Amino acid sequence: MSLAPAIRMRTPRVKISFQGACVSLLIALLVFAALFGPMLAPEAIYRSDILSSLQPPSAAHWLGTDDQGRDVLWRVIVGTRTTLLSAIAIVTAYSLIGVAVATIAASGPRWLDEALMRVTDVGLSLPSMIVALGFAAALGPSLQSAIIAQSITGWPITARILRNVMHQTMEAPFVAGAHVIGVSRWRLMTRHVLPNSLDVLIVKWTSDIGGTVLILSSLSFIGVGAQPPSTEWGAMIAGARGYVSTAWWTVLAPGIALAITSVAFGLLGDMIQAWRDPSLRESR
Amino acid sequence: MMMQPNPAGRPAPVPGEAPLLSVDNLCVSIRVDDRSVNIVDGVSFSIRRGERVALVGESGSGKSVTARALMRLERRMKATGSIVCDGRDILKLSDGEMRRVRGGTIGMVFQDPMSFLDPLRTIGDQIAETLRIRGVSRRDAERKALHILDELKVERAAERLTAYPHEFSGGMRQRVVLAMALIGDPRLLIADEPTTALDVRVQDQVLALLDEISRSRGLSVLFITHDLGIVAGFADRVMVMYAGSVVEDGDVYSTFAAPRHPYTRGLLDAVPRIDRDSDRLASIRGTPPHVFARPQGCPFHPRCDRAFERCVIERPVLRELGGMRVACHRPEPEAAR
Amino acid sequence: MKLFTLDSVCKSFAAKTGNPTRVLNDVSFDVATGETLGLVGESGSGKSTIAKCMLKLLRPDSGSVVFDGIDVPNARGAELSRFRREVQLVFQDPYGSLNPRMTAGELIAEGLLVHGLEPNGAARRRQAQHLMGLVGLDPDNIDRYPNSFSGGQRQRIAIARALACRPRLLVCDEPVAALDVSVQAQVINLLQDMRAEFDLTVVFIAHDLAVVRHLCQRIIVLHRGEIVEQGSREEIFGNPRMPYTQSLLAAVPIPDPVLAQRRRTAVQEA
Amino acid sequence: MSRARSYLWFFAKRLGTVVFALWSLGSLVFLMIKVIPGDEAQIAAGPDASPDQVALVRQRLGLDASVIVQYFRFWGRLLHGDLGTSITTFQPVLLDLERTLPSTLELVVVAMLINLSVSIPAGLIAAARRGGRTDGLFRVLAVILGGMPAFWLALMLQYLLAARYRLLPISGQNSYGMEPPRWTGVPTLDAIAAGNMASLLDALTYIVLPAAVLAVLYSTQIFRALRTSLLGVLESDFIMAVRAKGATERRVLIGHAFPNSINPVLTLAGTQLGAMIGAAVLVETVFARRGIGTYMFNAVAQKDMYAVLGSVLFIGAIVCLINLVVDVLQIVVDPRIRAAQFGRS
Repeated sequence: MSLAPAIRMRTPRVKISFQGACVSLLIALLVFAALFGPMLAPEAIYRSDILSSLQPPSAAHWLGTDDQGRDVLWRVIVGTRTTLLSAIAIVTAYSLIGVAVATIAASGPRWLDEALMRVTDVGLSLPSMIVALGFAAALGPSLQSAIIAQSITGWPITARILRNVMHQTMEAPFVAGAHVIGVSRWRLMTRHVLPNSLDVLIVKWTSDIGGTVLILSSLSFIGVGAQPPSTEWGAMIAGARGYVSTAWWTVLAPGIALAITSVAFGLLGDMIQAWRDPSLRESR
Repeated sequence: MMMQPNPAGRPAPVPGEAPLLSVDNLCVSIRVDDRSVNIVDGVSFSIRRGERVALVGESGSGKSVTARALMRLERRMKATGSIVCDGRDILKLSDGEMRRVRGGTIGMVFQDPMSFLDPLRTIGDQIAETLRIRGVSRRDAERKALHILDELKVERAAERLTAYPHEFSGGMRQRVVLAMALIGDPRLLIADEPTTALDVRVQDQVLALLDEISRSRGLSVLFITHDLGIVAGFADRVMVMYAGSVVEDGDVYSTFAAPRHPYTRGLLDAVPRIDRDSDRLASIRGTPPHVFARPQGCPFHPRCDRAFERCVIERPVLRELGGMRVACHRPEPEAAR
Repeated sequence: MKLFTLDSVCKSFAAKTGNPTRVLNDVSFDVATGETLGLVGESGSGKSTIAKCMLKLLRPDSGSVVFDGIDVPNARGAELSRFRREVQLVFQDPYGSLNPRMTAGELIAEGLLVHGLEPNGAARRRQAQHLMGLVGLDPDNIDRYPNSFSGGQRQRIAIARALACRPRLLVCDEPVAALDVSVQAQVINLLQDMRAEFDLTVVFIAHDLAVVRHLCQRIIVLHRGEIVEQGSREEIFGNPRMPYTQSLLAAVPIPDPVLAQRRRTAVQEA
Repeated sequence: MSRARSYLWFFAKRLGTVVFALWSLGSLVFLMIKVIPGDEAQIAAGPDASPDQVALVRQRLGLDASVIVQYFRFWGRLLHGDLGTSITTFQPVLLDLERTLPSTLELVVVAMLINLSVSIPAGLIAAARRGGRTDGLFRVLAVILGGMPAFWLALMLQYLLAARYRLLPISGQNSYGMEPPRWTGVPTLDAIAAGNMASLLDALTYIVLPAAVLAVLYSTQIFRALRTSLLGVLESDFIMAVRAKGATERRVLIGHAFPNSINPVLTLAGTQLGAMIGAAVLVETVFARRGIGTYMFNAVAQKDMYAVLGSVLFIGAIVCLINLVVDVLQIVVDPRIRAAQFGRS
């Protein structure tokens, strides 16, 4: 019986190393593209060149050109920065709200916990994409609106999960032990409860980036986010959707970039979870 | 039945009779990373018909894995050696034949009755399932379930059949688990720490029940436990496991009176007793080794006061010694106490 | 001299449905300075709830809990601080009772830190190492995390942590229940040694009557939130008066087949 | 407390949450209206309106009153089912939504059916063959499909299957002349009601691709949840006890593991229903179905704020109600939750 955890903690390591290599490579590529893409990109991708529009993939343009004659591959690479930065900003913003709500709920008086959780319930029961769509539309269609809208609507799940984990941690015997030894409330939260609860937040932060990228591009696609000349991937697809049947590559490339980003961060989240989960960790 | 209980309550051995279960050089291994680790490391023993054998050990000793290997329930582990039960080698059976053995020839009772019951099915359903699997009609299976609950002294058994596990107390649940194991009329009952999760008084009742049933049915029992008190009260024979192998095997009276393996001796001295005062417990130093970090040579040598060079190098095999079997290079003297 | 007094303590827990369940019903007892008191009972007897009330982890519904002049449920400020220093706890679960994110040294010295007993970090560390040696741990392992210790070693850490503030009273809630037999004896012996070394008063909560007999001078038997019987070790184990206590004692298995057989025949004859 | 009363209390609490949610949603929408940049009256009156006209509009819309008065008037209108008037269709928004809702519901229901009928067998098979090739393949597929943006997948499949290989119609809900008489507004249901097989088949060819695209993301979620849940349950002690009775693996999986794993899956499917209505917006747009999604898309494009916000409110309300139903269903299904909520029977 004492054996079961020992076995579980050892087996995943092998799998992770293969999966890990792939995921690290993808993340490295994405980060590299976000950091250096805009610097390295030829200036031509910002200008339209109608003469060379909608060219199929060739040696000069590996993924073809769009309706304005701009290189699709370079535009996708350049778009990485917009997309990743926006997603990170969104997830960080609503994670902070979530942590604040969860911490207040978990450490505050019962009625406050109850009230905050009811509000969170409401947030959970509303379809976040629709609400974000409403907000973004009301703020006026732009990338900033989409970012603000998603930041406002994304926190409830984080808050709920973190609060539940913190409650669980507070039930742990070692927290009672810290009480008995006489630690202050502040030390109890910062040294005992939070460090043992934040793993879930790190995991969620990471894997949420993938999902956020998708919603962000969806909002752009529907017209309330980034607007077409932008290199944001959703906006690129929205701009290219009229040419699907004549120039499929204009839609294909940004979509694949989206899929890769969302898969990579989703898997990274899984990996961090497997790595940080104490029950999966080795006992020696 | 053929055997007569002797005054001490255990069946006299019948010469020449084939044992119900004989296990020979059983190894159970698991793959970890790229190597295979033996959790059970060459265990051999046999159980006669009607005999009640206790398998004692601490955590990581491999006692539960041994028990489950007898039923081929450890799916991610590989078992080698031979397990002959009622004339058939368990390890060579097809999956279909094995299923007939499970719940048929061999019944099994587990430690924590709550976690071993399906929370979504009624008690009656779960007891009858053993028979339903074997094509018995629902009505007959339920009648048999009722009958067996009566045998296990469950009051108002008929109403209980339609209840769910969460509506039962711990002792009642353990009876249900027992009923699940007994309804297929097994020859061998494997009980894996069946009373560890229970309070002492309930434990006492369940043990008495198990005692009575195994006697009246002539059932062989393999009782896995860490509690030497239960061994003394219930078993005819005791096998002590340490780090994957049996280190001592003998009848309870001789073993408890004069254990020959230093580990058994240490265990007996380390247990506080309800029936007498003591100033200080003798303790074994160190801790039982983790499955993945078992010492070379005799696995007990780092904790043993009697160890000498040979123990470090050579792993002792289980050998016959004055009517018992002991795996030790330097066993305790015969009349140690 | 009375160090700890519980007087008519009652405690109920709210149930999802129906009436609240009463877990402690009018429990009163004293703990005398220097004694080792055993609280025994089956699951649901309320023994752990008593421990929580004694340690100010739960507030009793009624009744008083007094430690050396401190009204425990209402203690604040300096009084509470003294209470937290002088009364310590050792838990059952050696896996959950130590914060996995703190090293052995940090855990052991935490009491010294929070009570300001040793403001100097290096000195705290030296004290933690000294305590580790005292409870039979290798002081070189001071920077390792709990999950690299075995169950018995963790329980030693827990004991060292509890002793760091030089408490007067130690509450042990099933401290050996989760340990292997061979390790259990080590921890029991350690508790005995520390009791002598630190001049401790001990409240020992357990379901294992044999361990209680071994360790405790006075025993309180609990059943369904009430005290059934209390008395000295000799009284409880030699001549139990209440039928419940008798049935409890009769059910404890004895690791001796001859005695077990004798007892079984006696029961069958009766 | 008696059992009946605790049931009642439970429903009252749930209903309270729903009412609270609807109130919050309404207030949010009011807030959205207030954050719209620019002068509301100016927008409503049109960019070319004279100051007098704007003032008139302001008065007519009640925008000269205090925000609090406006807030109460807003609720008064909402409670009368007045979500405002669309500036593109010149109809009450509620009427537009009622007209478009059936198509969206059809899409979501069909998508949910596809979702469950793919993900549940896949989850069962993967868990039964844990660590095997099938399991690996399914997991890789789930990861990849789960990362694909729905609108992009819709565009690509539309191009491949409809435009290029002409296996399915490109967009719309029916072929010309195949519309069944409108009764429920759901093409497939109307076709069944009319007893028109040809029309039903026609409607099905139109819905299968959009519904499948909508189902993809959600079925990967259900697959993962079910697989994880099953693997957890299959490790649990009582499964070993069932095996010890001599049960076949099939019996273990279907008879014991599956019922015990279904709870988190149900919860997830419940929350998915809401999310799917949201995501339907994207899919409908691509396939030009006459649902709420297309309606919203057009409203966004036309800056028809009342139509957008009315849709938000409307969808939110429907999702809240669905959540309520799912909660109740869950209580009915699981005796343990029943016991935890309402005590032993």
